[in-house]
Amino acid sequence: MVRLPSFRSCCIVSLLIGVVLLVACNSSSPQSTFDAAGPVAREQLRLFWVIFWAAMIVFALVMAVLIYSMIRFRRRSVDDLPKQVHGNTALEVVWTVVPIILLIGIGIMTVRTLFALDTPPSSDPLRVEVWAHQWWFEAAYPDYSITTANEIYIPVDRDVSVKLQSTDVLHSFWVPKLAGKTDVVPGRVNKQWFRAEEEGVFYGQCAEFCGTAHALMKFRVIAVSEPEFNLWLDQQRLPVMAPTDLAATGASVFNAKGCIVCHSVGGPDSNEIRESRNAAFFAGQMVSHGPNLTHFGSRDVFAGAILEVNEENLKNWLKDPEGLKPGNRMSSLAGAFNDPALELTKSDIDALVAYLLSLE
Amino acid sequence: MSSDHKNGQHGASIPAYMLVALILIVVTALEVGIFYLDVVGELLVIIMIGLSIMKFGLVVGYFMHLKFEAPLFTYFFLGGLLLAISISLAFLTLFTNFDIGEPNVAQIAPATPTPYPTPTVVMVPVESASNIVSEGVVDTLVGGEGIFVGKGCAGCHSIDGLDGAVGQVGPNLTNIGTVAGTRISGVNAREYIENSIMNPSDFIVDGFAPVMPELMGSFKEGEFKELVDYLESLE
Amino acid sequence: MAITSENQEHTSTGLSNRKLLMWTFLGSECLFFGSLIATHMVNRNEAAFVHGLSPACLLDIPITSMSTFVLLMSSVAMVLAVAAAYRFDVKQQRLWLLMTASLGIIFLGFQAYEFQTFVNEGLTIGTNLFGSTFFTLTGFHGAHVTLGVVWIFIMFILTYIKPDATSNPLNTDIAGLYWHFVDIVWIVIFTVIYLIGSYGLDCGHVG
Amino acid sequence: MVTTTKGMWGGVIAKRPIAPTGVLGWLFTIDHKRIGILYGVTAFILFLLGGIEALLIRLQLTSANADIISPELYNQLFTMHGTTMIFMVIMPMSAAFFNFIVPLMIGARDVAFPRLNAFSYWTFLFGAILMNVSFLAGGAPAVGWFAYSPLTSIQFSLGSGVDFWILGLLVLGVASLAAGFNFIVTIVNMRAPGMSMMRLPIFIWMTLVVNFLIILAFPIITVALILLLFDRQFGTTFFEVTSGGDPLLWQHLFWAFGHPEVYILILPAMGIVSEVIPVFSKKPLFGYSTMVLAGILIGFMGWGVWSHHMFTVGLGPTANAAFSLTTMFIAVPTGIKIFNWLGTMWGGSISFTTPMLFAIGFIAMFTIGGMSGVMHAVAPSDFQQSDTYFVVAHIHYVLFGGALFGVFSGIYYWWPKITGKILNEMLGKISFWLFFIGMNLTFFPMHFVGLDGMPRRIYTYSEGMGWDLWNAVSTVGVFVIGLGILVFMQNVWYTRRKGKQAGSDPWDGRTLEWSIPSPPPEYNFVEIPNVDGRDAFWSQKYFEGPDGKPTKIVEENAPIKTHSDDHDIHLPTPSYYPVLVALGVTLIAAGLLSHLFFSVTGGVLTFVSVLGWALEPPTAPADDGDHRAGAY
Repeated sequence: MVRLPSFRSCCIVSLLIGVVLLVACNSSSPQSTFDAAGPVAREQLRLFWVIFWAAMIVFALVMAVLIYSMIRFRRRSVDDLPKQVHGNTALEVVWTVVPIILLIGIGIMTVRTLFALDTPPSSDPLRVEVWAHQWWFEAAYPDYSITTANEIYIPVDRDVSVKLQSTDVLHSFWVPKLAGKTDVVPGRVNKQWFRAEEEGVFYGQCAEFCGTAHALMKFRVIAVSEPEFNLWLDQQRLPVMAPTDLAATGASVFNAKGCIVCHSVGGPDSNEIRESRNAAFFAGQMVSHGPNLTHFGSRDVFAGAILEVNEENLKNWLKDPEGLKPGNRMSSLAGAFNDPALELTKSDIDALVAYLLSLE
Repeated sequence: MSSDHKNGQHGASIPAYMLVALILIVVTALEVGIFYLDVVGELLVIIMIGLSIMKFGLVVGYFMHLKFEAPLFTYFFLGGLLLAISISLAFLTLFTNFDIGEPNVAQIAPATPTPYPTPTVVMVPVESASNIVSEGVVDTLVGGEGIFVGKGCAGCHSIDGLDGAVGQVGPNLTNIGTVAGTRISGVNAREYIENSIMNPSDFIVDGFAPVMPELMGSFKEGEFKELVDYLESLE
Repeated sequence: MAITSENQEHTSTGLSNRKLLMWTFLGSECLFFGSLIATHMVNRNEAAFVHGLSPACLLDIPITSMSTFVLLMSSVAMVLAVAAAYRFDVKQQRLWLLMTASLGIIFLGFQAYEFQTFVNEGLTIGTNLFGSTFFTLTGFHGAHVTLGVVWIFIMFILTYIKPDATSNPLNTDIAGLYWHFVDIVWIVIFTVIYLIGSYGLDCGHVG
Repeated sequence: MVTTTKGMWGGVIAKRPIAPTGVLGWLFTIDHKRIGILYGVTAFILFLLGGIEALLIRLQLTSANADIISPELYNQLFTMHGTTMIFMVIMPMSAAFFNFIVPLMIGARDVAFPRLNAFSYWTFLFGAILMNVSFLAGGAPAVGWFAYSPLTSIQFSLGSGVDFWILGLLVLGVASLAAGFNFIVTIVNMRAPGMSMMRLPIFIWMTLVVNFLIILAFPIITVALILLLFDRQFGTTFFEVTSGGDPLLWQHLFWAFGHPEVYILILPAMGIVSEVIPVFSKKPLFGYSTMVLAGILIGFMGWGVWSHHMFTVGLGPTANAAFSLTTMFIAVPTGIKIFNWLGTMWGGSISFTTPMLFAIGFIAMFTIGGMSGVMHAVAPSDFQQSDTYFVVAHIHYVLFGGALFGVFSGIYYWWPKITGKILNEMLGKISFWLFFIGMNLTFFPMHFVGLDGMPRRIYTYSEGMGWDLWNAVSTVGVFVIGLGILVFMQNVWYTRRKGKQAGSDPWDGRTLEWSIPSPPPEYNFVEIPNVDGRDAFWSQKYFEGPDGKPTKIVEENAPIKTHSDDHDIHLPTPSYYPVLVALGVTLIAAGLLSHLFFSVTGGVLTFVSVLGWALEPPTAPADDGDHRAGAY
């Protein structure tokens, strides 16, 4: 019985070790919130640390009193009857007022940060429109007439203002190293802004449960230098080239097997198309379309950013999309995967892959 | 049976009830009168709420005897009532005042559905790339057949004897020129074909999924007529 | 709610258990109708009235004023029934119970007429948000009225066939509390939906 | 019509079950103690079910890209795990204690409405069955326990899983509401003479607050569920964006209920802990009045914070700031409670029995949960944490380390009173440490993976995210918890066979339930006690000297009265109607899922049974036979 408290304090010590690990363990994670790469995430992290240490102090205090009481006031004999203390008004007032003061401090910081981070400081941020679909993110650059999917290129050191909309259920747009999450709510336009202060690939993931493949709804934000970004813009606006050889066969397969019903390859969607799609959605038309594939070959990832774009992955994907991403809309809706007459043969897949990779 | 009701005298007297009833009737009449006379303008909402609180209070206080009962009943009831009012007001505030900048898009949705221009074959921004599909791949087909295959119709619809037209997503169109005239009485084949391309979702044949995209935005000059001509000819 | 008949000879507060239960239940019901009314109020935007069916052209204030009047009168009848019960005047009690139930049925008749009219005009529960919230809110109120009518009518019958069950004035009193509550909910609905609800809206031309 | 029907069931078809025995005795019982046991056993079975669901979830997450269960099943499992643990385990576990303990503590012979009490239990049981039948009927709901619209719409959740969820929760809600009214009236009206409100044991106070929260919060979820049901079945458009509805309305309604619900879950545990700590510290509760006030404040403030579950939905900085502040300040009354428990232990004479260990574990774990709660209250920081495993860690520290530790503390504490035998201390301590270690092993690493960016409710994750190690540790931890549960069950089995008799007062208790035999006789108290202060039973045993030191009153040591003079005690008689009404209500719901015929049958059954119930006197007339002498 006497040994119990020391065992307990071992546990407490291991908890504290855990806290140290918490500080130490995170650098390898691509979605770590401890590794802020921009002002928004950094401010949020700063506030986190403030509360974290405040909480640690209070926690240590509570644990110290608890453990001390357990050791000091453990029962030593059956007849040991302590003084019957019913309360202490002064003490109770103290432990009511002190937390209030502490919380007022945290409250002030919270409110200031909330308003400070509400809008981007720059008057001319890069505008990106994100549409969340089950289960992939579509990104459009309204100022450049560019549509892409699952990856968002941004120039480094420039504010990015993201407009968030959904065509089906709730999603949440979250790039932990750049900013906290913002839900994507059908029927509402939500906004978020962030700035990347270093070049790199930042992982993002949908954070609001959105159905079967919620776990596989990822995306990437790729921050590049200003010139590189401009190159990328130019490349995304290149006209579509007529395919040749195997790719040409692939293009005809693309049409004949009905891929074209859901996927555009004729160029990025214009603002008008997106707006009318928006209007149609709210007018009750069921919109089911897949990513715009016009410049598919230039992308690094596909299928909700769970697969790298390469020949092998594409072939596997076209062979068995359901196996790679259970529940996805393509495998449940597309004729090519449901209708024996439209089934993709091996040569179809080879040709399609060649075609898709040629779309640069 | 309970001791507190033994003495029988409970609540107000009959004349008092009658007086309350009279007031209730007068107030209701007053409400309707104010509503129709429309003399108070913006104040209407406040006056109505005030009057209904008055009615509410009279019924609760006199008819439900709350005025004469133990205060505990009042606390229990009023607690629920005030909580309900607070939550309702909080809802109203949250739904009206705290929207940030952008309005709820649902509110600006047009009342009549706008056709949904599919992303499929529309090529607005890149003029030079127009129709690569039909030019690059199916250059052997021209006219209506070329449009049929080039627009991707063949991906979903089959036409016997037309290469590439093997799709099973939509109905077989081999005899559409004949069939179309029989589907809706009073609509001839040509009208039916035209309308079903213009408003695909209104013309879904039983057993097929409503997935046909809206194509009207993608036709170049004359293409639509050419396509309809072609389909009508399939008898 | 069940008509519970547990009677305690003695309680800590001196208040009847059943009466306390009924008042607690009514406090709880406030939240039920509060949530429904809040749902109606937050949906009072233009999107609620798509398809041109807005409260401004559908709601018939004179008819509803009549039905409101009927429900108020039923409350008066109920109060007289309770008073009679406490005087152990069974004849009066029967009369006013029957009157209350009948007025309740007339109110339900008004409501059925109103629903029918709306459906004829093209507004059903699925037409637009106004239809959804209107039918749900008034429908649940109507369900409460129906339950009250059944309750009071059964009590009326029981005065004949099982007088010992109804001789306790508390039974009538508690039924009365429920009935009056249904009445005050209607007072709120009449104000919020009918009198204020269509304020500032044109008939049918929205968006 | 009414006449004949009444005549039939009044006399011919069903003679009132005066003193049924065996299974029928349990089926028609209206004894609060038996109903409490039924609640506890049922909730424990559902606890095992929810635990198996959790085990499967953890197995799937052990390593990256695991393929143990399909995503569809995974989504059903976490939805049902949450729903089960919240509505069908913690709430009924608390209800078990409300039932068994409340009348004993306030010196009453039963609750205010014994038949309504039986109705609550059966409705809860049938609702739980209805909800879980969904696994067999084409798939459980797969939408998360807060079922955010529009994923729940017919368009995105085709099967009947969501309908099962809606109707199951509606039925469970009826059970909770009925129990809520009952306990409020019981506590307000059934106290023993002299037991003023400020002399009530703190557990009773917390019960009162919880039941107020239940009766005020459940109507809101009822409305939300009805709206959702209408959307799915009758074509309304409350949450349909395409027709002008707003999915956020669901979130507001759900959390306006959901946050008070959190306190419905935790306050009973706080009440239990507040009873356990004084007993094993041999000191009265420190700062009784502030404890009461803090409990009421928590219950009250819980209504003004719901949108902190919605910081990321885009309410804007003003609303977020407002809800941040209200949320933070709930930490104040919560802190008061923790400090007062410490104050109770301070200067006491603490014995580390199993219930005390669970109570101390509660303080430590709940403090961690409370701390992460304050972190969530800070909206900008919550933008990163919301919907991640950090939140999962938080909720489990509050609900497992908090609510369940409290419940287990109560189980070990009151087991001797309920069964007459004391649970084995050695096995109890082993199970406590397994619980404690397992719980920290499982849930503490979730803080890490959450802050390292792992969203909740994902059925798989890829390698290289830095989440592998801690997920593996979590899975190990869940097995340790499982072992703890097995040891607990072994303890129950062992105690049943070989456990030592507890006597009426094994812990030297302070409250009235320890003044009567264990297990208590059906009528609880031979004579309703007269109460002249807080800790009513303690003051019968001890005399507090001028220096505050208690002295044992000899000879007056809890005299147990003989059963000889109990013949004049009239108790309510068992009844068929509660279980029939519960069946009817459930049939109405089940019919909406299958065939309207069942709904109509259920409606008729409900109507007839309610009428029968209303006309049936609570206690059968004495000439119907002798009321159960002892045996029942």
